[in-house]
Amino acid sequence: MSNGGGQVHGIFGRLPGRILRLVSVVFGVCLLTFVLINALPGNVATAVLGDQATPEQVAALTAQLGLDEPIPQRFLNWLGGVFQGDLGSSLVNNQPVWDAVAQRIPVTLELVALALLFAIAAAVPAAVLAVRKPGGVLDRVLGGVSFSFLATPSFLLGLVLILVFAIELRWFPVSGWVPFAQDPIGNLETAFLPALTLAATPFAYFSRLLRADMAEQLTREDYVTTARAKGVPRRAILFRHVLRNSIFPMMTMVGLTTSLLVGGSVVVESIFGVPGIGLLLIQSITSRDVPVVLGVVVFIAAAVVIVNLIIDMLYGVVDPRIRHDHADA
Amino acid sequence: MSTPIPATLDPVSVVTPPALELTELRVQVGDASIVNGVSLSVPPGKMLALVGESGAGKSMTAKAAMGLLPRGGRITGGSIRIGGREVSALTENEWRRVRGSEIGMVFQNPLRSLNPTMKIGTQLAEAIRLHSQDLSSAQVKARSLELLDQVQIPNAPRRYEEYPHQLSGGMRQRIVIAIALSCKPRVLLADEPTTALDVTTQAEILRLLGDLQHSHRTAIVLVTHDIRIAEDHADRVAVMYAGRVVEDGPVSAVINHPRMPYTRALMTAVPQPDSPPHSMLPVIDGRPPDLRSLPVGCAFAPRCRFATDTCTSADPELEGTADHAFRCWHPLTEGGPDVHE
Amino acid sequence: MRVRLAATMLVAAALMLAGCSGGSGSGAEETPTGDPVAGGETTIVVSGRSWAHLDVAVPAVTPIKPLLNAVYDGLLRLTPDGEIVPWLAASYEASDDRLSWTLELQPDVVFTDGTPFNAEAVKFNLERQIDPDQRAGEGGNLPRDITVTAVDELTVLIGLTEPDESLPSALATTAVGLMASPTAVEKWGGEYGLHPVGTGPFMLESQVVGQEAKLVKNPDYWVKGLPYLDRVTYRALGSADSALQTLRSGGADVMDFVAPQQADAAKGDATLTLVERPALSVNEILLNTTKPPFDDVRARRALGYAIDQESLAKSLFFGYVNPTQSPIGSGSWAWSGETVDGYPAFDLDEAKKLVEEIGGLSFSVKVSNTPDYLQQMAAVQAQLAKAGIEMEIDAVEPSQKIADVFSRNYEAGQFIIPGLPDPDNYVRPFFDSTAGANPSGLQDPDLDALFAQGRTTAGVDARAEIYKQAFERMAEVTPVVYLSDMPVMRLQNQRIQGIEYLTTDVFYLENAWVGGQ
Amino acid sequence: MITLTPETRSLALPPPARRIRPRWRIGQAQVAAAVLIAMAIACFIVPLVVPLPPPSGGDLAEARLPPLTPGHPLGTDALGNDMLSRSLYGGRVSFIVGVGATLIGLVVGGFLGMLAGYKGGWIERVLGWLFDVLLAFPALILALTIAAYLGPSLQNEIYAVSIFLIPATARIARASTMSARKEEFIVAARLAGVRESTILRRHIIPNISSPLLTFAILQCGTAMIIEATLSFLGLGIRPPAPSWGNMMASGQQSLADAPWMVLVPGAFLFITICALNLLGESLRQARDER
Repeated sequence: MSNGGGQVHGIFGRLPGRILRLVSVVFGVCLLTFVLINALPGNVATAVLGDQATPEQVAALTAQLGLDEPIPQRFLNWLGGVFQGDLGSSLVNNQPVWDAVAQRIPVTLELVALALLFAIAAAVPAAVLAVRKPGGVLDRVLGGVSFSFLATPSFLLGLVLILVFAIELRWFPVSGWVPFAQDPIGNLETAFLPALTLAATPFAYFSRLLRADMAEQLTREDYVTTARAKGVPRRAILFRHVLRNSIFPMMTMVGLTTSLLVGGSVVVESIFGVPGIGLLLIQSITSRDVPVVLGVVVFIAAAVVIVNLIIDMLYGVVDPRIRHDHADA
Repeated sequence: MSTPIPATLDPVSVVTPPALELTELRVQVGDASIVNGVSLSVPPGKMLALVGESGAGKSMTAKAAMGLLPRGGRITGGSIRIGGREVSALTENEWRRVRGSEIGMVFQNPLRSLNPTMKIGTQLAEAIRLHSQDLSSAQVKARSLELLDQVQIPNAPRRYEEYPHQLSGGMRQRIVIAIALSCKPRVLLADEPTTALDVTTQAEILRLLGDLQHSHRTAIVLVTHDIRIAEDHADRVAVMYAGRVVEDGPVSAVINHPRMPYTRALMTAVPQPDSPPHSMLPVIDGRPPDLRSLPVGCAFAPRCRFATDTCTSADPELEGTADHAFRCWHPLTEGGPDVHE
Repeated sequence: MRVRLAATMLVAAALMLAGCSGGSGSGAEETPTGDPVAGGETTIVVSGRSWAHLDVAVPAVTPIKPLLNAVYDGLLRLTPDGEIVPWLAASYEASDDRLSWTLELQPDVVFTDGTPFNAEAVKFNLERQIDPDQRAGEGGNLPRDITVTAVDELTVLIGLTEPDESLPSALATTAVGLMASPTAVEKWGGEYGLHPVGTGPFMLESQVVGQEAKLVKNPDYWVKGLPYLDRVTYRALGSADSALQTLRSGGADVMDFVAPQQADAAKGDATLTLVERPALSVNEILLNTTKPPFDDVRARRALGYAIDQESLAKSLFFGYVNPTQSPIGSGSWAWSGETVDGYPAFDLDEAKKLVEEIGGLSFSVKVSNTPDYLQQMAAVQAQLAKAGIEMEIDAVEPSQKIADVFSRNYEAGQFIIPGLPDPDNYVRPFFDSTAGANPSGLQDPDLDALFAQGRTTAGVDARAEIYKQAFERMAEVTPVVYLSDMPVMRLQNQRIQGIEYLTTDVFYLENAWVGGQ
Repeated sequence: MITLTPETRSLALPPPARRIRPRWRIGQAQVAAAVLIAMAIACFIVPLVVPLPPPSGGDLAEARLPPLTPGHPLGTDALGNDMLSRSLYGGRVSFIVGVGATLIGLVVGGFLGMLAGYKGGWIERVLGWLFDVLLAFPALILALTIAAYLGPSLQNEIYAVSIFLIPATARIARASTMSARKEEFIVAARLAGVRESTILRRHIIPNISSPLLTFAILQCGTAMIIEATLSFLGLGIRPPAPSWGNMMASGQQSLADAPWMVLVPGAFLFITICALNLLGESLRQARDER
C-alpha cells in the first residue's frame, strides 16, 4: 500500500506492478492466517463433534479433514483449492465457504461504504466551519468532539445510539437488516444506526486531517492569496480552491481507515444483528471452523488491498500533476 | 504631522483623481507598527516603484491597499483612496467587490500563485465572471483568450485547457497578470513580480507591465528591493525605510540626485555593469530596525555615515520640492561625494 | 380405521385445548382476545445463542429448538402441561412385553418438497439417528439397538431388546422425533442442514446461517387452516441488551431465552409480558469423580454445603429461579419435591468442617466464556471462599468446554443441560456408568440399577417413585452440586397471541396470530 | 549586510498570532500530562494506600447499588463488588495493556521500520511487504484470533493488541528514517566510514524518536480501546479480574436499568484516552511548529 509517490509515469504504467503487489500481499495474509490458526492449540474435531464425541470419532474426523497432515502440506492443498475457486466448505454445516462469504460481504461493504460516506459528509462541513476561525469556538468544539469519538469504544456508542434513536425517538429499528434489493428505504433505515456507530472514528480522523490541511493551505499557499486578490468570497475559496487540494491526503486516509472499519464492523454487526462478514468470523473462530475463518480473512484482506489499489489509481485520475506528467514544466 | 504633498499639476490628474492615493497610512500587526505614516499618489497610467529592504513595510503597504492584511493586521491611521473612493474602512463584502475590479495584485512566486489542480482557463474565467455576472460562458471564454493574447501568451486556446504545472515560471506570471487585469482595474499592485524569475524572463515581464500600463492606462505600483528595476521602468520612485517613505520623486531626480543617504546606499549596493571585476560590493552595515521598538529620530541614523545628534534626537520632516521630497537632516548636496570613502 | 379416527379426534382435542386454555403458567397473558386472524408476520429475537445448521441428526453446540419445531413436526408432541400427545404418529402403543411399539401415522401428510410422509420416511429418520457415522446430536436418546420396520404404508413397528419407557418422551421432546424428508437428505447430503425440509407449519425461505432465518407459511400444512402467520423471522443478536431493546421498540414480538437480568429490566414495561414456565433444566456444577480433589465424596459434599442457593436466586437471578436439590426441575413429573434427603444443602459450618477434615480444597471450574456465566461463577467463587474453598475460573468456548468435560479432562464444569421432562434423556447419560458418556465418571451400581429400572418400568407413577430413590442416591453420592433451577423464560408483546410455550425450550407457532394493531 | 536573498513577506515578519498559539498548546499538554499522572497514581498507588474493599468477591446482597450510596461512592456491580475499587484495579490492566502493547509496537515496529528505512534495497521491500500484509489484515480480527486461541491472560492480550500497533509504528519509523538519512550530517558520517550501528544509534534513533514517541502516545489510547472491544467480544481478561473493558462488557447487559455499571468504567477509559490523545496531539503540533 505504499503511496503513489516515487518515479511518476502514466497511471496505467504502474498497474502490473501494483497487481503483483496485491497478489503477494493477499498470499502473505493467507500464509499468516493459516499458520496462526493451525499452529495454535484447540482441536477442530472435538469442537465440531460436540458432547457426544468419543475418542474414536474424534480420530476419524481428524483423518477425514486431513488435520493430521503437516501444516505446509495442508496449506498447499488449501491454496490449490483457492486457485480453482474452491475455498472448501464449513466443517460445521458443510456450507461452501464461497456461499457463506459471498452472502455476507456485500452487507459489510455496504456498511463500511455508508460509514465512510457519513464520516466524509460530516467531516467536510465540520472542518470548513472550524478552519474559518482557527482556535475559535467552533474549532475547539470540533477538536473536542473528535477526541471524544476516539475515546469511546464503538460498542458503547452503539448501545447509547440504540437507547436514544431507537428506543426514545423510535426513528430507527434497533436491529435486523433489510437487503437493499428487497426494499431500499427499509435497508437504509436498518443500516443507518450501525453505519453511524461505525462512522465515529473515521469522522474523527477525517475532520482532524482536513482541518489541519485546510488551515495550512490558508496560511501558506499563495494561490489562496491570488484568489482573495481576485475578490473570490471566503466560502468559495474554502470549497472551490482549498478543499480541492485536500482531496489527496484525504484519499490516503480513506485507504488507511478501510481496514480499520472492516475490523470495527465486527462489533457493530453483533450489536445491531447485521448479517455481515465480521460476525461470521467470530462464530467461525469460536467454533474452530478453519476453512470459513480462512475464507473470511482472505476476502477481507483482498477487499482492503483492492480498495487501496483503487485509491492509488485514483491518485492519477484526480491529480492533474500526475495525469499530465509529460508537460515541459 | 507633515503636510500632504499636493498632486503635481499634471493636466490629466487635475480632472481625474489619482488611481491610488495613500495619506499618512499606518498599519500595525500585533504590537509591531509596520507602516508608520506613508503617503503616496499614483496617477492613472503611471508606474510608481516602491523600493526598500525587506522588512521596510513596502509589501505590507501594498497589502493594505488591497485589504489583504494578514491575521492580526489592522489599519491604525491614514486613508487609502482608490480612484478617489476611500476604502480603508470597507467591510469584507465591500472589499470583495473592489478587489479584482478596482485594484488587482500580482505576487512574487508564480510557481505557487496558481491553484495546481485547476485549469488555467477556469482560474481566469472565475476572475472575469466574479465582477460581470451578465456575460455568457462563450463571452467569458472569448474575453479570457483576449486577455491571454494581451499578456503575450502564445497559442492561447491550448494553454486555456492546460494546468499550471505545464507552464514555465514566466508564462505563469503572465497568467497571474492576466487574472489581475481581467476586469480592467484602476491600479495594479505588483509585489516583487520578477524576483523569482531568471533575468531574461524578468525583463520580459517588466516590459509587459510597461506596455499594459500605457495600453490600459492602469496605474502600477511596483514593489521591489532592486532599485535598478525602478530606474529602468518606473515613472516615479518612493524609497521606504522602517515603515516610512524617506525619499519620493521622479525617477531621474531620485536616481541621479538622491538626497537621502539611504537611497544612495541602496543604489551603490547593486553591482554596476561597469564596476571593475572582483571589486568588493559596498555594503550598508547594521540591520533594519526592529519594527516593534523604533528608535527616536531618523530610523536610518544608527547605520548612516552622516548621522549627527540631531538625527538621533528629532524625527526629520519630509521637505524638498513638491516633486522631489526627502526626509533627512543632512541631505546630500548636489555634486557631493558620490561614493562613501 | 377406528383407531385412526379416534386419533384424529384426539389430535383436534389437544389442539383446541392448547389453543384456548394456553396451559398453566401465571398471569392471564395468553387468554386470546377475539378470534385468530390469518395473515401477518412476526419477528423473534434471541441473544447469546445461534445455530450452525437445521439438520436434526447432526451435533449442534446450542441448537435453537423453536426454529427446528417450526420447520419439522415430531412423531409425538409435548403439551404446555407436560403431557405427551400423538402428532405425526396418530397413535402409539406398546406391546404387552413392552419390547415393541406400534405407531399409526397421520394419513395424507406430505413433506414440503412433495415427498409423501409414510412409514418408510419414519424408518429412514430413526435409523439415521442411531447411525454411528451420522454422529447424531441427540441420537443417544434412542437405544443403540432398536429395530424399525415399516409394517405398511402408515404403520411403523419399533423393536427393542429391553423395555425403554422413555421412548415416547424421546420422540416427543428431542430431535430424534423430528421427521426430515428422505429425498432432501439424500439430495443435499452433507449440506442438508442448510436446506431443511420437514412437514412443519413453516418452510425455510432464506437464511444467513446463525444470524437470521426467514420462514414462510407452509401452504399445504396437514392441519387444515393452520398456520395463521404468513412469515416468521428468527434473528440471533450478539448483545442481550440490543435484543431487549429490539423487542421494546416493536422491532420484534417475542424474545427467546430471556435471562433473569433482562426479565428484571423489562418488568416495569407494561407492554411486555413475561412468559414463565416451571423449570426443567438445572444450573449445576458437574464434578469429575475420577480425579482428585473430587474423587473424595467429602470434597464434593463440602461444595454443596458452601453454596448458598437462596442468595444466588435472590440477588443474582432476581428471584426468577428457585433453589433445587434434584438434577431435574419442578416442571417434570419425576420431580421429587424441593428437598431431597441427603443433599448437602447450604450450611457454612458443615462446609468448613469438611474442608478442614480433608485438609483444604482448591480446584478449577470450566465455564463458557460469556459474560453472564462468568458473572455467576464469580459469585459462586466469592461464596466458596467464605468456606475456605479456592475455585479458579477457567473460561473457554462452549464447544471447548463440552469437549473437555466429555473427555473427562476437567475437575469441575458448569452446565445448564437443556431440560427435558424425562430424566432418562438428560440425567442418566451424565451419571449412569453403564450408559452414555458419563462425564462425571461415577461408578455407583445402586444408582445404575435405579436408572435401568426407571427406564424399563411402565407407568408414570411407578417411574416417578424409582427416580425419587435415584435422586436420593445421587444426593448421598453428590457427583454434582446445584446453583439453582433454570426455567426457560420468554418475553412477548401484546401484538402476538396463541403461541404454545412449553416447559422445555420449545414453543409451537402454528396457532400463533398477530392481532389488529 | 543587506539581506538580498528574496524572502516572501509572510516569512519575513513573524506574525504575532503564531507566537501566541504554541504557548496555549503547551498549556494543553501540561494539563493532559497531569490528568494522566493523576489517573496512573489513582490506579496503581491509591489502592495500596487507601483501604478499599476488594475488587472481587463482593457480597451479593449489596448487588447493583447506584453511585453515591454510602460506602460505595461509585456504586456496586451485579456481584456486589465496589465499582470504585474495581475501576482502580481495572485501570491497572488497561494501563498495562495500553503501555505494554505500545512499547512492543514501538520497539519492534520502530526497529523494523528503521531498518527498512535505513537499509533500503531488498530488506525494505520484504519488510514493506510484511507491513502491508499486517495492515491489510484488519487488526481487530488479528487480535481476536490470537486472543481466542492463546487464551485470556494479560500477557497474551498485550501480544494480541501489539500486533495491531507494529505495522503502523513501523511505517512512521521508516518514513522518518528515510528523511533523516538524507540529512547532510548522516551522509557525512557514512562517508567518514562510521560503523552503521553507531550511525543508527547516535544519529538516526534520536532523530526519529520524537515522531515515534508522539505517535506511540496516540497509539496507547487505541490499544486501550482494542482491549475494551476484545473484552466486549468475550476474549479479553476474564472476570472476576477487573479491566475497564470487561467491566463494560458485563455491565452493558443492563445498560437500560443500571447504566452506571457501564458508564463508570466508560468514564475512566474516556478521560484517560482523551488525555492521551490531547498529549500526543499537542506534542505533535508543538513539534510541527518548531
